[in-house]
Amino acid sequence: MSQSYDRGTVESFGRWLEFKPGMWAWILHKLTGWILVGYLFTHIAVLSTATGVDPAAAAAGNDIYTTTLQSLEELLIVRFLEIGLLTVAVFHILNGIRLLFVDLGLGLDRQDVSFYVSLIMTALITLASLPTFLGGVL
Amino acid sequence: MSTEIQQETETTEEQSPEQIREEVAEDLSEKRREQIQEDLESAEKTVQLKVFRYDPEIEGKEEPRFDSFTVPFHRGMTVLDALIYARDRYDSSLTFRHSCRQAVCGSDALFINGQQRLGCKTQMGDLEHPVRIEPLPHQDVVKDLVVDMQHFYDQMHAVEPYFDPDELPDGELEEQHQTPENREKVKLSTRCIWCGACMSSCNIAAGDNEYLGPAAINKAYRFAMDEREGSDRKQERLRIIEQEHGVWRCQTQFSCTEVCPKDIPLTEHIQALKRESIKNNLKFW
Amino acid sequence: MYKHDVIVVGAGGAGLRAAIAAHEEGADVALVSKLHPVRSHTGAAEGGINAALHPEDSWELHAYDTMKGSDYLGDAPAIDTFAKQAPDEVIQLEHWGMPFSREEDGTVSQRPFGGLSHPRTTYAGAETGHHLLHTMYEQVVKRGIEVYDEWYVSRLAVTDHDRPEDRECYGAVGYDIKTGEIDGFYARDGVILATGGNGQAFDHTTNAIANTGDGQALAYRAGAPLEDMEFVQFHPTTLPSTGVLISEGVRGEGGILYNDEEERFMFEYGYANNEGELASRDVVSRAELTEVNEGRGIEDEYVHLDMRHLGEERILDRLENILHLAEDFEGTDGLDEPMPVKPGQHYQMGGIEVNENGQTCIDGLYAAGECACVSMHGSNRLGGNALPELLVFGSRAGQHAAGGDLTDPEIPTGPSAESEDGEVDTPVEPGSVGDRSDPVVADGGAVATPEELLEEAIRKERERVDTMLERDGVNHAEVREKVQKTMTENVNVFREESNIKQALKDIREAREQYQHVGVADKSRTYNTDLIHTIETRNVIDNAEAIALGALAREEFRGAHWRKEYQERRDDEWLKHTMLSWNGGTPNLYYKPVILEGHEQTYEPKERSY
Amino acid sequence: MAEHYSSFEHKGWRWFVQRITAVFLVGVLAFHFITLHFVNHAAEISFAGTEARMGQIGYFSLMVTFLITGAFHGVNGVYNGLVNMGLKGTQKKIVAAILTIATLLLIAQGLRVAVAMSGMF
Ligand SMILES: Cc1cc2nc3c(=O)[nH]c(=O)nc-3n(C[C@H](O)[C@H](O)[C@H](O)COP(=O)(O)OP(=O)(O)OC[C@H]3O[C@@H](n4cnc5c(N)ncnc54)[C@H](O)[C@@H]3O)c2cc1C
Ligand code: HEM
Ligand code: SF4
Ligand code: F3S
Ligand code: FES
Repeated sequence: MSQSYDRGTVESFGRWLEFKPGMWAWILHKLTGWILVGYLFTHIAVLSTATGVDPAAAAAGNDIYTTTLQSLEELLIVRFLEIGLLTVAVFHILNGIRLLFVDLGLGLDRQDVSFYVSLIMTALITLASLPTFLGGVL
Repeated sequence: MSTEIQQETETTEEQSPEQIREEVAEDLSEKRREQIQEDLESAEKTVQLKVFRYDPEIEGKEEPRFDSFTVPFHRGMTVLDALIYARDRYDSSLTFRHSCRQAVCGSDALFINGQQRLGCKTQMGDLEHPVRIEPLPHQDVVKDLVVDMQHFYDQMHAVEPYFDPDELPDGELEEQHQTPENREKVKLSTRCIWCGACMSSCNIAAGDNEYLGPAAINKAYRFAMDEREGSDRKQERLRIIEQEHGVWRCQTQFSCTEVCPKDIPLTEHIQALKRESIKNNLKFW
Repeated sequence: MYKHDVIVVGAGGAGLRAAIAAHEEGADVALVSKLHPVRSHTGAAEGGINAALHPEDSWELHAYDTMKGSDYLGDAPAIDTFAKQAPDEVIQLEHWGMPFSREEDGTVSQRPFGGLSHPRTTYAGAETGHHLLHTMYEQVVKRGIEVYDEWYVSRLAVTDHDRPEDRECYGAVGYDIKTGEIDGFYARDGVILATGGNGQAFDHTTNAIANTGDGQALAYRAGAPLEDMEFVQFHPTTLPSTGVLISEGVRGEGGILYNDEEERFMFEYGYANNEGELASRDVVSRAELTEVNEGRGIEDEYVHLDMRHLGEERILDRLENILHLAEDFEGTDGLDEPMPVKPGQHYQMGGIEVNENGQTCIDGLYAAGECACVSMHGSNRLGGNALPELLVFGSRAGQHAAGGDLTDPEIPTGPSAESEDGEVDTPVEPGSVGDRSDPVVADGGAVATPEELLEEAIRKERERVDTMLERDGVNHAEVREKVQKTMTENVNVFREESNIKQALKDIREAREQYQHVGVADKSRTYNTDLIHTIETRNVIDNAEAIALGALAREEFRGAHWRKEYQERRDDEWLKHTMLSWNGGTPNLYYKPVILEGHEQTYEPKERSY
Repeated sequence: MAEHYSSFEHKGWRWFVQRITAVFLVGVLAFHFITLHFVNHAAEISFAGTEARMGQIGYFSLMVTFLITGAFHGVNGVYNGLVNMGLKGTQKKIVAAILTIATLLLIAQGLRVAVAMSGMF
């Protein structure tokens, strides 16, 4: 008799519009965090080429480490990925700072504003760094 | 007791009770239709409700659906008023909890236009129309707008939500002292009316069924921060909220704080408890 | 069938207190409530709890104020017991963690309240009832007391001896709202009714929608008399559109009432030259309506309550929730403008006749809280006296039911306490329509054991619910509205014979319609349609009792004002109006007021403020 | 009641260390980005340049700490995230084990790389 209907969580996760700033901040922080971890692993993998460097080649400037890095840097796509990484890192840092303040119990009633500020600053920093990042390939 | 006029219900021909009942009912429902018509015409404005319906026992309602009701609007009308109108005039099987009409009983937390709110505390005039009314998300729906609150109650009970001081004054007529500052500190947390809105809005609670949830943690805060209880009890309280599904689960999403109809700064209280337990643990490290 | 020693019906302040007391007495207690305990209307109380705590104050003074407030219709033994025990109860609450407002030195604050000679109202902000309710529910959780929430009690299992005094109560029948299951609660030692007020008999009320007077109706139909039902308190400061209450605390803190001409009318027109806004509720309510009737009301409906001069800090500190209420339910900012207020039904002074130990005349049946009438409020309740009543008499009822040791009661109960037969000319016959052998009382003296009696009651209830669910008919809302309208129009603050008679006629009509009521919702799951239908019957019984009492009492006393009789008539009316169901043909009689207390005898004096 | 939750492990420390590492990372990560993208453009990185920087003991130890805190912070974050999403029981244990091993491997490899870069040993 006492049956009940479970609307589940999927439905509400589908309702993005109903999400609030705090929830978006959480999702974005998670996402950026995961990307950063992913990058950390890749990064070390790429840098691992350094272990195979022999001193002679290094002196000539054509060791595997240098060539790998430089050939990667020549690819436009890598430059864009780097910009992406910067964006991700900047947002994670800024929102991370916001979260640290939240943890200290500071400015809780402005948490939505500080989230928007993190977003805007991320955008600005990304834009500002475009020339540096794209320098040499375009 | 004497009676002035003996009023006998005189019926010329014998009618069966069923016949009488049908006639009376017919009569009244005719009046009711007219009344609705009149209400709608005389109102300056009408509003549309789209209400979630579900009843496992009734044919056609076992599959959830939305019903629409047109309700005459008047200034100051709350969502609860509108629902009551819809129920009393259109469909008496429309089911929702309500009692106090003044935001103290916590019965009517609903999902109104995509946000958890108390029906009685939400002005129809402040909402976009049509107004969509659903039961609280993340809780099983029993019928229409009624959800199963048991799990919420269990979580509340799990934090040992009762005052339990280390010691009491000896004198029979002697009260415990509490500074006004300390009272101020716990004041907001004591306002909770157990409506469940916060729990329903929290993503973490949705994902982890055992998460204590903002209301229960706030309850723990209410006691842990009350200086009258004493430090031994506080230790125990911190242990409770520090458990696996306790405060650390909170990801400071703030949804709870945003929806709480009693304006309790839930996230702030949860964070304060996190710091409190860290401080407490550092002492032993 | 669920078996316990003590069954407490209703989990508001009175029910919770009774359950705790019975539990402490060692009984196995269960709370059965149609709402989850924290949803009870006790949570709406704002102002405070009176108790003589200060050394300069004394219980005798509190008792004296209460008696004066009651307009000498309270029974002295009840009032004395109350005033003596209230301080213990308040301290007890404090020990249970109640977050009372505090003084700088950390002690519990007390503020002045209407009708009190000393500031003795303890409070917790403007949400005293909320805190009281939650604090006590928490103690219930602590003790692990069984709670059957969302169980609606619709019938008592009472034997059907001729004289109510010979009857015994063995339990109650409940309807599990969530599943539709009907089952019995067997009470080895007693059933305590603590079902709260009956404000739903009126359409402008501060009461919750669930306050339908179920307990009063259940006890009444089972044979326990109703006492002083005509005394209904109308609160002078409710918001005009919803009936939401603006606490007396506002006036206690210094809030002022103004009419349309911005006159402080309480003084200006001499309604209460000494106390002004702090005069007793009935006085202020009538003053407001008189202002409105004489054309000095605002929009011909209400007056203004102004607290702006108290200053933002004080308001935020002590009356913060008033700001929210005025904003959310009336759209008024109390810091910025005066709040519109008008009188609304607020409290039922009368109720199920009980003695100081909460016993009705039926053995094993108790009542406490607003549904009961020990008669401590008499014809008018003082603000802040109901919450301590819940505590004192709730605890006494619980204790007594669980076999605790209490002094013998001095207040007699049951129709045999009659001093005088009542005479009243009713335009129509009151009481049940058709079915005279009311189903509340089990039939057949032949019923062997208490359990069989309860079984029989369960069977009957199942039958009744089945028929209601099966048939189609009149919708309860129609009937309820009719009753509420006529009560608000005719048995309000100002009462007149012809109006009361009109109300009785309308109520009769409602009863007849109720005979044809049907439940449209056929589901067994959370069927509120059914519950409201059952409640409507109780609303009718309550309304009728109020109207009958109002018609019978030919004087002006306390909250009961009669156009034809503008005076308190002590020589004739120092007596309680009693109404017993009498198998469906209500019997009106009177019972003398007891003015002789434990330590002092009260002399009726003029009640002026 | 409360016993209904069996686990009373002090979970606070992981939360706490996550914050502490975060505070540290704010500075270092920003520094890292600035040195390797703005001061020294990424495209111009060469082994020689790297070696020059890593040869300094201060920079070297900063980078090693960066690696360890970053790895801890990242993986701990991922683990917390998974647990919050409802990971429990054996699955949780397996994931914890895999993540720990991965982190240890990452740190080990990172150290090897760092040593190679520094040319100090
Ligand atoms: C707005 C407002 C403000 C007030 N302010 C003050 C104040 O400041 N000071 C003061 O002293 N007094 C105040 N009062 C009065 C006081 O609050 C009430 O008289 C008191 O709370 C009633 O408590 P109770 O326990 O009798 O009933 P309630 O709290 O109403 O509880 C009734 C209980 O019975 C249950 N119940 C009812 N019917 C059934 C049934 N058929 N089956 C099962 N369960 C049932 C309900 O679920 C509920 O749990 C105020 C009242 C109101 C309305
Ligand atoms: C630079 C400064 C950084 C700051 C201030 C910072 C801050 C934070 C904070 C406060 C959290 C906790 C969020 C929470 O539990 O609510 C977090 C989570 C996380 N961080 Fe960082 N972080 C930084 C750098 C990094 C780096 C370099 C990485 C990757 C290696 C990283 C990966 C993560 C991950 C994966 C999470 C978990 C996300 C989740 O909840 O699933 N962070 N960060
Ligand atoms: S904390 Fe707020 S939202 Fe949550 S249950 Fe309590 S009152 Fe409702
Ligand atoms: S929404 Fe949930 S995550 Fe924390 S801040 Fe509130 S409990
Ligand atoms: S009806 Fe009580 S909170 Fe809305």
